[in-house]
Order: sequence, then structure tokens, then C-alpha cells
Amino acid sequence: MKLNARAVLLPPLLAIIAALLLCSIALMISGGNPLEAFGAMIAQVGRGTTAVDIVNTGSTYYLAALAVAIGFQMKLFNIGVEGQYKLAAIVAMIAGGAVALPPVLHTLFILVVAALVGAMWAAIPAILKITRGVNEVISTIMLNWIATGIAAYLIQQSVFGELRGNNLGTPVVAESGWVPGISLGGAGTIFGLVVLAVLAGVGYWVLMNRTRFGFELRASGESATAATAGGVNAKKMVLVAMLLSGATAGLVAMPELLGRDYTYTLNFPAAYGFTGIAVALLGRNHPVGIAFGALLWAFLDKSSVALENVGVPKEIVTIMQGSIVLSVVVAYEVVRRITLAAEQRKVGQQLGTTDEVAA
Amino acid sequence: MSAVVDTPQSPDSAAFLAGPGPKRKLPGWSVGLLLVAAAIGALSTASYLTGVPQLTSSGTFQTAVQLAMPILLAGLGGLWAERAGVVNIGLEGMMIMGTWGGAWAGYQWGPWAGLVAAAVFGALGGLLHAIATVTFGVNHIVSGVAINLLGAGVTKYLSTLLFQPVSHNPRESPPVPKFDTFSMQPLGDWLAELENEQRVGISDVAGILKGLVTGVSPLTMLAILLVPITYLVLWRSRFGLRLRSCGENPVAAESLGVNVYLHKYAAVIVSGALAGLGGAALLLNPGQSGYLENQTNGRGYIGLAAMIFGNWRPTGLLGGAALFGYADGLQLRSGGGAVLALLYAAVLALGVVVIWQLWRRRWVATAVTVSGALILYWVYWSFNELPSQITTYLPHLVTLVVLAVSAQRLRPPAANGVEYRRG
Amino acid sequence: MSSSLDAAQHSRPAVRLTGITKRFPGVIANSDVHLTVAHGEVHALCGENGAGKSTLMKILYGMQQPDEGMIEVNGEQVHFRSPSDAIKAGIGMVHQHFMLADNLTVLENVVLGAEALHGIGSKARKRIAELAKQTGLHVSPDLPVEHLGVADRQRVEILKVLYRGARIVILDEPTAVLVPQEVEELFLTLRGMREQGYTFLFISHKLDEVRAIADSLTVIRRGSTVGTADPRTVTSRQLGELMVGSELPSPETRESTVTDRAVLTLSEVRLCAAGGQRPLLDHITLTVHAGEVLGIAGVEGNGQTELVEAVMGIRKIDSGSVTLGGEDITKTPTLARREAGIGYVPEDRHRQGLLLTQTLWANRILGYQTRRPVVRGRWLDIEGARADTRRIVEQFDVRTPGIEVPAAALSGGNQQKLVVGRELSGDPVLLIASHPTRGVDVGAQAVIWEQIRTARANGLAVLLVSADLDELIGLSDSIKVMSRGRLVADADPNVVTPEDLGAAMTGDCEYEAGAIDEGTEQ
Amino acid sequence: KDSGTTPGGNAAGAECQKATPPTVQAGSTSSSTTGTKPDAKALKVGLTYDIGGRGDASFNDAAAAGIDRAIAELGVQKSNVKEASAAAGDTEDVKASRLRQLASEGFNPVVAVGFAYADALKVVAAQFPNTRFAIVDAGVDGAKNVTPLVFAEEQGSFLAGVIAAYKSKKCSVGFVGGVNVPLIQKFEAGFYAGAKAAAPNIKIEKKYLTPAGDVSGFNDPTKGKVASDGLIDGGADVLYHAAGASGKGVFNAAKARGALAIGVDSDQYKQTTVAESKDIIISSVLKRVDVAVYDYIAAAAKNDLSTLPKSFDLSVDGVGYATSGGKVDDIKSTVDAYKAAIVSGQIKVSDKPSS
Ligand SMILES: Nc1ncnc2c1ncn2[C@@H]1O[C@H](COP(=O)(O)OP(=O)(O)OP(=O)(O)O)[C@@H](O)[C@H]1O
Ligand SMILES: Nc1ncnc2c1ncn2[C@@H]1O[C@H](COP(=O)(O)OP(=O)(O)OP(=O)(O)O)[C@@H](O)[C@H]1O
Ligand SMILES: [Mg+2]
Ligand SMILES: [Mg+2]
Repeated sequence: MKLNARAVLLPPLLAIIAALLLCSIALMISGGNPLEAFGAMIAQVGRGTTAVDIVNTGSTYYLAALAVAIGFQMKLFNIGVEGQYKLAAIVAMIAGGAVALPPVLHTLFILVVAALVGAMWAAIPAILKITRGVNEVISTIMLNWIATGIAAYLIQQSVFGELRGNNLGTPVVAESGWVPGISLGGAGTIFGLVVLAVLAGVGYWVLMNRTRFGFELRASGESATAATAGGVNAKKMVLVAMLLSGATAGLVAMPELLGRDYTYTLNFPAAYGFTGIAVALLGRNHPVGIAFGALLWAFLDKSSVALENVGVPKEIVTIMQGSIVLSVVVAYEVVRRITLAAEQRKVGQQLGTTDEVAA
Repeated sequence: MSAVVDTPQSPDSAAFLAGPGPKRKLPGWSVGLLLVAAAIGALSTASYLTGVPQLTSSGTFQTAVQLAMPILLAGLGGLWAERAGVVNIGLEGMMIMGTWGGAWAGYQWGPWAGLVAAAVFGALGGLLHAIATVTFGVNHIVSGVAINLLGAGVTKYLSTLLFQPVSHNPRESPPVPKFDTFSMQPLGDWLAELENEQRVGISDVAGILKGLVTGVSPLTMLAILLVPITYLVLWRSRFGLRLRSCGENPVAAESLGVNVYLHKYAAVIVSGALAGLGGAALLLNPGQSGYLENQTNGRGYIGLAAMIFGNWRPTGLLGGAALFGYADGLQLRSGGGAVLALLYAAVLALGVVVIWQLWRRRWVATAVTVSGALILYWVYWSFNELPSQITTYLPHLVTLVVLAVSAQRLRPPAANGVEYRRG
Repeated sequence: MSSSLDAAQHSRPAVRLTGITKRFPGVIANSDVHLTVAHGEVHALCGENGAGKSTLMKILYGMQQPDEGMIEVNGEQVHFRSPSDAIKAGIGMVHQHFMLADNLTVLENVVLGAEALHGIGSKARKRIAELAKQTGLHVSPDLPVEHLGVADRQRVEILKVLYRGARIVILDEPTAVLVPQEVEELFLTLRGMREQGYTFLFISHKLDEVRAIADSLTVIRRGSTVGTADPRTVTSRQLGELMVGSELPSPETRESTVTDRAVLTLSEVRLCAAGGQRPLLDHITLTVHAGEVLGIAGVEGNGQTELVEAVMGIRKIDSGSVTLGGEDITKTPTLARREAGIGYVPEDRHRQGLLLTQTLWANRILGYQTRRPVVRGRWLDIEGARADTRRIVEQFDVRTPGIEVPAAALSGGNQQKLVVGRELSGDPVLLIASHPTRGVDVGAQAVIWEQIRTARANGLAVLLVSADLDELIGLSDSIKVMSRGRLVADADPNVVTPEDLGAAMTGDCEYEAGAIDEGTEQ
Repeated sequence: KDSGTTPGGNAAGAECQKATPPTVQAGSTSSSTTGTKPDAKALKVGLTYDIGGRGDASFNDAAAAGIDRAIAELGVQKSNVKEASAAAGDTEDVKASRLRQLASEGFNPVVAVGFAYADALKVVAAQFPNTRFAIVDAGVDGAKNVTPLVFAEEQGSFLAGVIAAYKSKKCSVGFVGGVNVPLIQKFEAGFYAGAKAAAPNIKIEKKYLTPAGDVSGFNDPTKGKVASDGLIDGGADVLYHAAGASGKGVFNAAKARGALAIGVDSDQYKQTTVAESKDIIISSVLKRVDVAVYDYIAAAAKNDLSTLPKSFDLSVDGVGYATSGGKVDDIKSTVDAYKAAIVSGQIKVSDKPSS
């Protein structure tokens, strides 16, 4: 209903405070000093490349979370972002390493391949769901593992991989495929494709809120039966939503691959997909909310170095992430209930029911 | 009478349905037994024809049991929660809590204490999930994701605090005493003899049975017992009826005086306890090691998948877990050759399906099945060994294929995942 | 329970509510309500949609807590914290909307929460069998409820109440989904039980029903009690005026506007259950002309749902053809059919008509997402949608605090008005209306009927499915009776009576006598 | 109830026909640390571990032992040493931050433990050209200030192969790799070559728990046990593992089925977390990360990195085998003969598996 600043901003604030309290307790049990720890976390942002790293990693999380959110909008639970981005990353880097193209074209080619592969991998659970009714949760869980297997197969030296030291990687993409970053000198370099994440966010918002497609998607998510009666082809929506989600997932790894690594190696980190789920939920599927969620998550991730520096076990970061997710949603609920009660009281007074209401 | 309606497609169309209900079908358990028999038949035939005894060896089945237990227990956990209408994607986190608690108590007071502690620690995770989802109406998936994070974080943290001083390793517990195993003797020996005689069919069945009756730990027995217990409690008791009603239509349940919150709490806490036991099944059986960071390795998710696979029913879940355990055990123990033999078994099984489909005059389905079988046979014929990268994920592939092939009549609890507020 | 009632208690009212007030965000559902129900009577509660009847009953049943006020049962003040408290006090409730778990069996639904009485095994089964006879339920207790038709579901609901030994029974619109014969059977049961000393609170929008069954009557308007009446002497008109403060409408069609221009033609349509060979629709041939209202009568579950969904393209038919204005639309998807000018008022507004958590204007877009004024090309035209929603709210008298509220915040009747308003937007050539006034109060009914009549006069063709036979007879230009997926008889609305129609629907006519099973419909 | 162990395997085999051991006279191995000890009082040493950190009773602990020894023997001030460690799922920039943090605080040299740091180091080393870096298990192309500390795992594993061949009663041995990556393949290659060299007819089976990219293979004792059971059922009675923590499962399987096992990285016979399997751990292949770290710090103190070996191999005791428990005392001379042959170059050990 009405966009109420209090209802939007209060919950996350409460949640962060609650999470801080929880972690303080944990810290004090182990004999740490919470103030020092939190101080170190804040202070790190200004140091070295941390701020830039937060933005860079945040952009990756953002894309992953958008991919998840697209599915969520129609109650499709795409756990498979994990497998989709991994497979897309390796195939795109193999393809990108194998072709010679002029600069911008080369990059575009890689991005398109990545999106296509992500979409194709997401199409499997979509098609299984449409034609065979296979629950997408189970199929995407299975496909994540299978994607790992395929990636492992592709990266073998005898297939597409190259051995560099003790590490295997795809051939390095020629410079024409790279995306130049925005260098901030000693503060690091922001990946050029952070722009892609921003564009994806804007696109997501426009798509969901301003287009017929977004309307149909949300309608199917809210009530499949009502959507069908309204002429929405539910099966098509499942397919399209999954394809879009998969395509977005396919781009997840691109900012860092085209902005820094230029090759997919065994060191490529896993679990962006799962982080994406948490961030999407944290941001309540709203593009701006997700952006905050992604940056917060990245910030917490980076804190491990700073925390270690002051002798605090970095596991506290994971605890903090878990408690923030939980406290945010609990806080939203609590604020919602308070607002509701307040509204009820107000109505009581307005409509002039005799006595004042006992709160 | 049958001139009118037999199996009503939509609820309304049954308005004038009277007398006999929908056409009598075989009871579920007998269908299950038939399927199991068919699978064993296909496996032993394939084992004979391809000369790969591992398909039906007792070792493979013993391994299958071992690998299936954590998944089964986690799945049972999922079943309890979802039957009460609470989606539990936090099984993984609860399982991790269970491994930690089990190791912590087991190390100090022995395996039984470990078992209890694993359940208690898992239940704590469940309690948190219940508080979040039931009391605060938090989206079940959000809460589950948070619990997975918390489970991982808290156990790491606690390990650094409590295990490191003893094990000198923040990621591991000190060795944990294990359960003893039991075997049904002399049945086990007799079966072993039979298996070693390498007689077609008989030896296969003997191998399978031997794998199931030897080297069984109390934890395994408990896990298997929990399947019928779950069935009896959820489907044959008053508590179970109330619990399931909360997953089907909580408003109706509440309107009949069922305390929905209470039952949901109970279900989710039991769910956590079961997931915790699943964690214990990773450390208290003989030959297993103590607590190890990340040792659950996604088994909670697989448990969830097995539960969906099993159509939210204990026996189906058992089937899903067994299938997964079997395929995983086979590929881990025997590698690519055995996997190819399994393909051969699948071709045989599809052959039976084709005959059945022809008999039912389902031409299109027959064509699809035949082409599937042909593809599998082609793979079997043209590869000497499948890439190990792929065979490692055989269990996942098998699960996916079985799901896609078997007709989907999944029936989740109607109010599963739906937030419920009183009043 | 009954044994504990002594004579002294009988002299006190069975239920007395004093000063009940209940607020919801944005609305006061009950405001200082007073209600007294004597022992052994059928006490009717009347009031327009959203008057607060259901809320009051939910408070009496412990499902909701009053903000203020006092509840007395059998002369003793009680505080119900949950339905189980109310059940203990001997109160049972049949809800306006079914409160059944589809996936559970009849037995399970009945014994749920009352397992302490006879367990969940054979004793319970025996007890249910006894009670089932009383309510006329003839299905196996082991059948999942999802396989039951609405009438049987209603019986199961009553069975639930009886099983618990309730002496005070709340029936919230129990007849909304029943045909006259079924209503008559229900009333027979109620009267019998009244003789045995049961007390009933009865809610219905059908005033002649109220007069037929009730011993006394209380009217609620806008959350407050406005008075009581003697149902034996009060006329429907007076009652209606009490309720809404205006005159009662009737669904009478004035003059025929039927043209000879065929709008919808179905020929030999056949549709089978998924995976089965048995037809849900068979040999369906009909034509609806411009300016004509074609009514379909039938006991629920005889294929009306399928017929409507087949015309809408929600279900694929197996053979036959559907033409709209001369164009074959047999294979056309739902959206294209809507674009070709079909409006659709579905039978279940919550399931098929509305996006409950979305705003009214978002609901205006549903089904029209390819047409002006709510979209421009592939883009939503939110201002256009808002403006047109305001028009509907005004034109159809939708009582709402605004168009930015979620559809769920509207009372059922107002939701229905919104849906009808939307489906009459954009100049449809054909309106498929399934139970367009189900659960809608008399005032709203009048609005909806009037709008349908106006559109008809402008050449709209209407395919009307309704269980309300007065409505069907009053609105239709011709009526077809549907049974077991076939059109079995025609009726002339100018001469047919609801009783005749009811008889035809339940298969007492000559058609295929052999195929109709005696035991089928009781 | 089951009691005791059941005899392993069902394939009845016999002891292998052994090849004649090479006859190079075992010359004394040389360690680069011989000579005068430099004074490292002023040295500020930064060290960042791989996942697990200090206390993992393995790889990281070995590095820690190296730094501890440097403190004890070279006079490095404890207050001048700073340690950090990686967490699972660290992104590249977090790894880089960790290194950068150490370098910017003036630590020099900075040692990165584990090849996971290779890419991050490439970035950071360029930013701190005056800081000396070392990285265990990897090299960084084109960075002059990065010293690779790499090991000849295949040489140590070769000796494990010899030991296994001699200890096998059925002429059948097995290898369990945690994750199928090039580094672990080096262990497999050496083991295979060693076993074949000692007993040309020997049957060698291998099993990797997970493929590259799925690191859970290093962390899943249950899988380790199942895979080992499979190998034992296939006749193997000596198992060698390079499977990290999954190795526990290998030991458990070996113990339960009466087979023998060879540990990896550190002397696992002495490791508390696998103490219950002690009696079947006949040896361990040592990867002396401690030696490498210590040598590197010493060289850095001397300001002369050129004395460091290109690869820490048998000749510098960078790799070796453990004899704790005395289970290989009877064949020690044979094993040492093979070792000498490798050191002398008479036997060349490939670091790539043949198949
Ligand atoms: N849970 C609720 N939350 C918010 N508002 C509610 C709730 N329940 C009822 N209302 C509102 O209270 C008012 C009274 O509703 P109630 O259901 O009691 O009406 P009713 O008399 O039963 O109407 P009908 O004839 O449509 O059944 C309506 O405006 C309705 O929207
Ligand atoms: N949580 C809620 N928030 C807002 N409105 C609600 C809520 N719950 C129920 N309502 C509205 O309150 C009304 C009362 O609910 P109830 O279940 O009694 O339906 P009803 O109005 O009696 O139904 P109908 O009139 O359609 O037969 C409904 O119109 C419903 O839309
Ligand atoms: Mg209402
Ligand atoms: Mg009502």
C-alpha cells in the first residue's frame, strides 16, 4: 500500500542491530571484544582495495540474486543458479579463448555464450517441469552436481583445459575480450561489468513492474489458476522465467572473469548461487533491496580479513550472515504487526467506536 | 455406478458420485514390492550378462545402506516438517548441527550419548526454524537458508572453541567412539556361501540380502525402523492426523480445535532431530570418522530431494534414499565399468516397460521408451569406460532420469510452505 | 452434553452476545452487536455482504477474539480463546467456505480434533456411518474429500459438527452451493434435529429460505444489529429493506432482445478426463445469439465447469468445434479468445478471478494484458488501469477504501462486483458468467443483474451458469439442463418453475432413465 | 554382534614377484640448510595458510612447523611473525586482500601456503615489487619477487609404491585420490611407477572421490571409506591415499578389513585424529612443507634465494617417507635403495599418470 519510510527502513535497521547483538554475545563468550571487532570491520572499508572489492563482489552477488529473484517472482525456486553460472562460465571462457574477434564483439560474444549456456541449463528443469511435472527444486539440485561433473570433464587437459603450474584452467581469453575496469589507483579497479549488474537491475525492475510480461509472471506466481483464467499460458511462463533466470545466472561470473581472471580455473569460487538465494531473500526480490543485500553480504565476506587481523574467529562472519537474514525477515514481520495494530487503533478512533482501544 | 464417473478429474465432477469410490488399485506397498522385485531382476540379469558381479554384491548393498542412511534420516526430517506444512530447506544446517553435537557428546560419553546429542542439536535447529516460520511467519525458505548459514557458522565457531584444544585441529573433532555392528548369524554366513557360489539369480539375491543383514549398527536399525514408525505415527495416530491436517488445511484444523502452532512446532522440532540423527549417521557408525567441517556435503539437500522423489511418503522416501545410496555406492566402489553394467540393467528394465506399454496400447510412450532404451544401449555399447567426472554424479543423474521417466503424480501437502496465522 | 442441560438452563438463552465489537485494519466488522438465541430454535442472521455476520460467528466459535463485548452460552459467561473452547461448550460451526482438507479422507476430516471421542479407527467409522445416514451422506468414509462434490462436502461439514456432539450449530451460508432439492433435504434434517433440541444459527442471503426455516431472525447492517423480525410474518421485501435500506431487486428480464446473429456456437463438443476415456462433456451442441442469455442449469459437477472452461480454452476439447462470431476458435488459446471479445466471470473468484494480494488496478489488468486502456503495446499503462478501475468502482458500486488496496481486503460481494465490472469492460461480445452472484448480497445482486441486462440490451451474448434457479429463470432467455456432461433438456424460462427445473436437473425426467442410478442422487 | 576384523577381500592372490632393487650406493642426501645459520632477528615474516589454517594436522601444520623452527633456530622474533588463513569459498579479492594486508604492514618475506593463492599473488606481487613472496605448491609466471616452493610429490609417492608392493600379500594395491586434480595426479603417478618398479606384475587400482572443481573429495571420510572398501573388495590389501581429511575413511576401511595403509603429507602415524587406525598405518609420504618454509626463510635472511632448490625433492629431503611405528623397518634398505636411485637420477619419476 502506501510506501512508508518507516516500514521500509526500520526492519533492516532493527535486524542489523539484532544480529550485532547476537554476534557480540558469541564474541564475548569466546573472550573477544565486540566493539573492537565491529570497529575493525567498519575501518577496513576505507583501507586498501576493500571498498572496491565490496562493489566488485557485490555485483556478482547481485546478478546471482536477480537470477534467483526472477524465479521467485513466479514461485519458481531456482536452486540451480549454482550450476548454471558455473557451466556458463566455463563454456563461455572456453569459447572466448578459442575465437579471435575484434574487441567489443569478442566481449559480446562471450557474454552471449554465457547467457545462452545458463539459459540452456535452466531449460532442462523447466522442460522437465512442464512436460513431466518434475519438481524444480529436486531437478535443479541434481543438475548442480551434474554441472560440476561436466565442468570437471571440460577442464581436463585432454579436453579443453591447460595445465598451469598445479592448476588447470581454460585457455586465456585474448585481450580483445577483456572488459576494462575503472581504475581508482591504489583503491583498486572496479570491474567494467559492474555496469552490467546495474543494467540488469534496472532491466529487472522495468520488466517486472512496467511490462506485460512482468505482470504475467507475477500473476502466475501469485495464482496460477487466476493467471490461466486471465489468458496467461502458465507453462510458457515457467519456461520463459527459467530461461531468463538461467541467462542472468549465466552472467554471474562474467564481471570477474572478463575483468580480472580472463580464464576459468579450478580456483574459481563456488557457492555464488547459494549466496544469491540468501541475497534475493534479504532484498525481498526488489532490485534496490537486493543491491543493499548484495553489498552487505560482500562487506561481511570481506570482513574476515579484518577480523582475523584483530584476532577474532572469522566464523563469526557466517554467523552474522545467518542471523542477519533471519533477523531481517523477523524484523519485517514484527514491524508489519506493529503497523497493523497501529492502523487498527487508528481506524477505531476514526470510525468513532465509543471507547479508546486497549492496546 | 460405473456408467457415470469412475476417477473424477476435478472435485466438482464427482458430485453425483455414489457407492464405490475410484477404481480399486493395488495397495501402495505391493506396487513397491513389485518394483523392487523388478529392479532386482533387472540387476541380476544384467550382472550375469555383463559379468559385473558388483551390481548385486553384498558389499555394494552394504555400502548402499551406509550411504543411504544419512539421506534417509534427513529426508524423514523433511517429511515430518512438510507434512505439517513447513518447508524445511534448513535440513543441511540441522544435519551439520547434528554432526557437531554427536561428535561432541560421543567423544565424551560414547555413541549413545552422541546419538542423543545429535538429535538434540538438530532439534535446536528445528526449534529455531519453528520460531521463525511458525511464530514469526517468516518465509520458510528464507529461514531455511539462514539456518544453513547459522548451522555452518555456529559449528565452526564451536569447534574452534571446544574441539581444537583436544584435537589440535579447529576443523575436526577428536576420534569418537563408534557403535558396534551386528549381523544376523548364521544367516549372514549362509548367504555369503550362496553368494560365493556365483549361481545366477540366487547368488545375486543372496548378495543383496547379505548386504542388508550383516554389519548393521544400531543407528542403521533405528533409521530403518523410523520409516514404519513415521508411517504409524503420521498416518495411524491421532497426533499424526492432527499434524498432517496442519499441512493440508491449517485453518480447518484450527477450526476443529487443533492447536496448529503446537503441532507445527512439534513437527519441525522432530524434523530437526531426525536431520540431526542423519548427521550422526555420518559419524557414529563403525568405520566413520568424527566430526569434520563440511562433512555433510549437501546431503541435507539430497534428503530433501529424496523426500520429494518419494512423494512425501516414508516408503517412497526410503526408495529414493536407497536408489541414491545404491547408485553412489556403485560408482564409488566399482567405478565406470559397473556404471555401464547399470546402464545395461536400465535397458533391460526399459524393455519390460515397453512390453507393458505395448500391452496398454500406449504407442507414443512406447516409442519414447524404445528410443530411450536404444540410446542407453548405444552408450553401453560404444564406451569402454565413461568419464569418471560424469559417473561421479551418477546418483544425481539416475534420480533425475527416474523422476523424468516415472509419471509424475506428486502430491505435496496442500498448505506446504504457506504461512499460517491464527484468526 | 445434552444430559448436562437441566431445565433451569433451558430457560436461559442458548447464546447471548452483548456489545461485541471487532475491528480489522481499515474496517469495523462488528460494532456493539447484540444477539440472543433461544434454545431449540433456528435463528437466522441476515445482512448484506460485509455486514459482519461471518465475523460475529467466528467470534462465537472462538476463531477470532472480540475487541470488546461479552459472550454467554447457556447463561454462563465464557471466554473462547480458540475453537476448541467453543467446541467444549457445545458449539459447532459449518463455515461459509469449506473447511476441509482435500487430501484427507472423509473419516479423517470428521474425526480430526475429536479423536478423543471414538479414536480414529473402527469405532469412529461406525459412529460416522450412523451419523452419515442422518445427513444423507452416502460415500465411503475412506474416500479423499477431493473426490466429493459440493453437496457431499456440505454434508461432511455438518457431519463434523454432529460428530462432536455440538448442540448449538452455526451454519454460515450452508445453502449457497445447493440446488433446491438439496436445500429441502437439508432443511428436513435441520427440522428433525431441532425437534431433538439442537439450536441453530443460520446465515443465508436467500430470504425465502430464511422464512422457510427460521424461527426468529436478527438483521445486521454495517456491523451493527438493526433489529429482529418474525420470519413467519415478515416479507422478503421488508427484510431486504431492513438489510440494505432499499428495495429488493428481482432478476426479472423485461423484454426479449434476442437477435438471430449467432455469437457462440458449440457443436458436438466432447471432452474427456485427463488420461481417461470417460467423457466429462459429450455431444454438447448449443448456440448463443447476440442479445441472448442462455442459462445452463444442472447439479454441480455435471460438466458445467468443464463446459465453461472449454469455451474459455482453459481445457482442451477432444472433439467437436467452438466458433465465435463465425470464426473457429477450437484451437485458439485463452488469451486470444478473450481478445476476440469473451468476458469471463469464473465460478471461484478467489481461485480464478483475482490476484488477492495485488491492488485493485492490477486486478483490472488481469485478462486484459494485451488491450487498452491498461496496456500500451508491451508496456503496462498504469494510469490507464487506475482510471478504468475507478470507473468500475463507481459504476458497479464497489465498496472499497481505494483502488490501491489488495483485492483480499474487499468483502466477497465487492470482489465479485469488481470481477463482473472488469469482465464487462472492453465491450465483450460474449460473457461467460459462472454463478455471477454467488454469496453476493441482495444489493450487489441487483447491481450485477442490472449491468448484465444493460449489456444484453446492447447485443451482448451471455452464457449463464448458476445454481440459483431464480436467477437463472429470471435472467435467461432460454435454459438448457445439463446432466452427466450432456445437455439433456431445454426449458422455457417463461413457464418453468424452480421446482420443475430442479427435478430435471436431478434426473427425474425421462432422459436415459436406464443410465441414471437410483442411488446416485440423494 | 560382530567382533574383530574380517579378512579383507575375496580375490585370493599371492605375494608379488619382486624386481631386483637398484644398486646405487645410498649417498648422503644434502639439505640446503647446511652451513652457517643466518641471523633472522630483523626479519618480519608473514604467512598465510590455506583453508584450515594452523592445526589441520597436515599441509598447513607443516608450514607452521617450518615457521616455528625458524623462530627457534634462526632467531625470528615471534612478534615479527604474522599469520592468516583462508576460509572455504574465499573469493580472489579476499585472498589478495589477505596478502596485501601482510605486505602493506611491512612483512617481508610473505609466504602463501597453497596453490589457491597463485592468482591473487600474481596481482599483489606486482603491487609490492620490493616484497619477497613465496608460494607453496605453485609458481607465478613472470613475477620476479615470487619464489615457488614446489615439491616432487611423485618421488615420495614412488617410495610409497615400493613399500606397498613389498607389503602386499596379494600383489594388489590401491590408490585413493581426494579430488582429481593435477597435484593429486602427481601422487598417483609416483605411486604407480614405484609399485610397478618394485613388482612389475602388481595390480594397481585407483579411485578419485570427486572430479576437479568439487573439493568435497578432500573432506568426505564416508566416501573415502566406501571407495576403499571397493578397492579392498577388488583385492587390494595396501592402500595409499592423497585425499586430505577423506583419508580418515581410507584408514578406517583398511583397519576394518585387515588391510594396510600409507598416509600422506605428514607422519600420519603420529596424528591424533587418526590415532585409532595407527596400527595399520605402515608409513606416510612426507611432503616437507616445513623444510621448504624454513629453508626459504633462512635463504631470505641470507638475502640469497638462489640456494633454494627448484623443486623440493628427495635429494633435499623435501619429500620422504616416515618410518614411525617400525612397520617398514624390514624393507627400509630396499626403499632407501630406490630412493638413492631416484636421487642419483638412475630412476626418473614422471609426474603424470600414464593413463
Ligand atoms: N480477517 C480479516 N481481516 C480484515 N478484514 C476482515 C477480516 N475478516 C473480515 N473482514 C472485514 O470485515 C467486514 C465484515 O466481514 P464478514 O465476513 O463478517 O461479512 P459477512 O457479513 O459475513 O459478509 P458476506 O455476506 O459477504 O459473507 C468486511 O468488510 C470484511 O472485509
Ligand atoms: N488477512 C486479510 N486481510 C484483508 N482482508 C481479509 C483478510 N482475510 C480475510 N479478508 C477478507 O475478509 C472477508 C471475510 O472473510 P470470509 O472468509 O468470511 O469471506 P466472506 O467475505 O464471508 O466471503 P464471501 O462473501 O465471498 O462469501 C473476505 O472478504 C476476505 O477477503
Ligand atoms: Mg464475507
Ligand atoms: Mg460471511
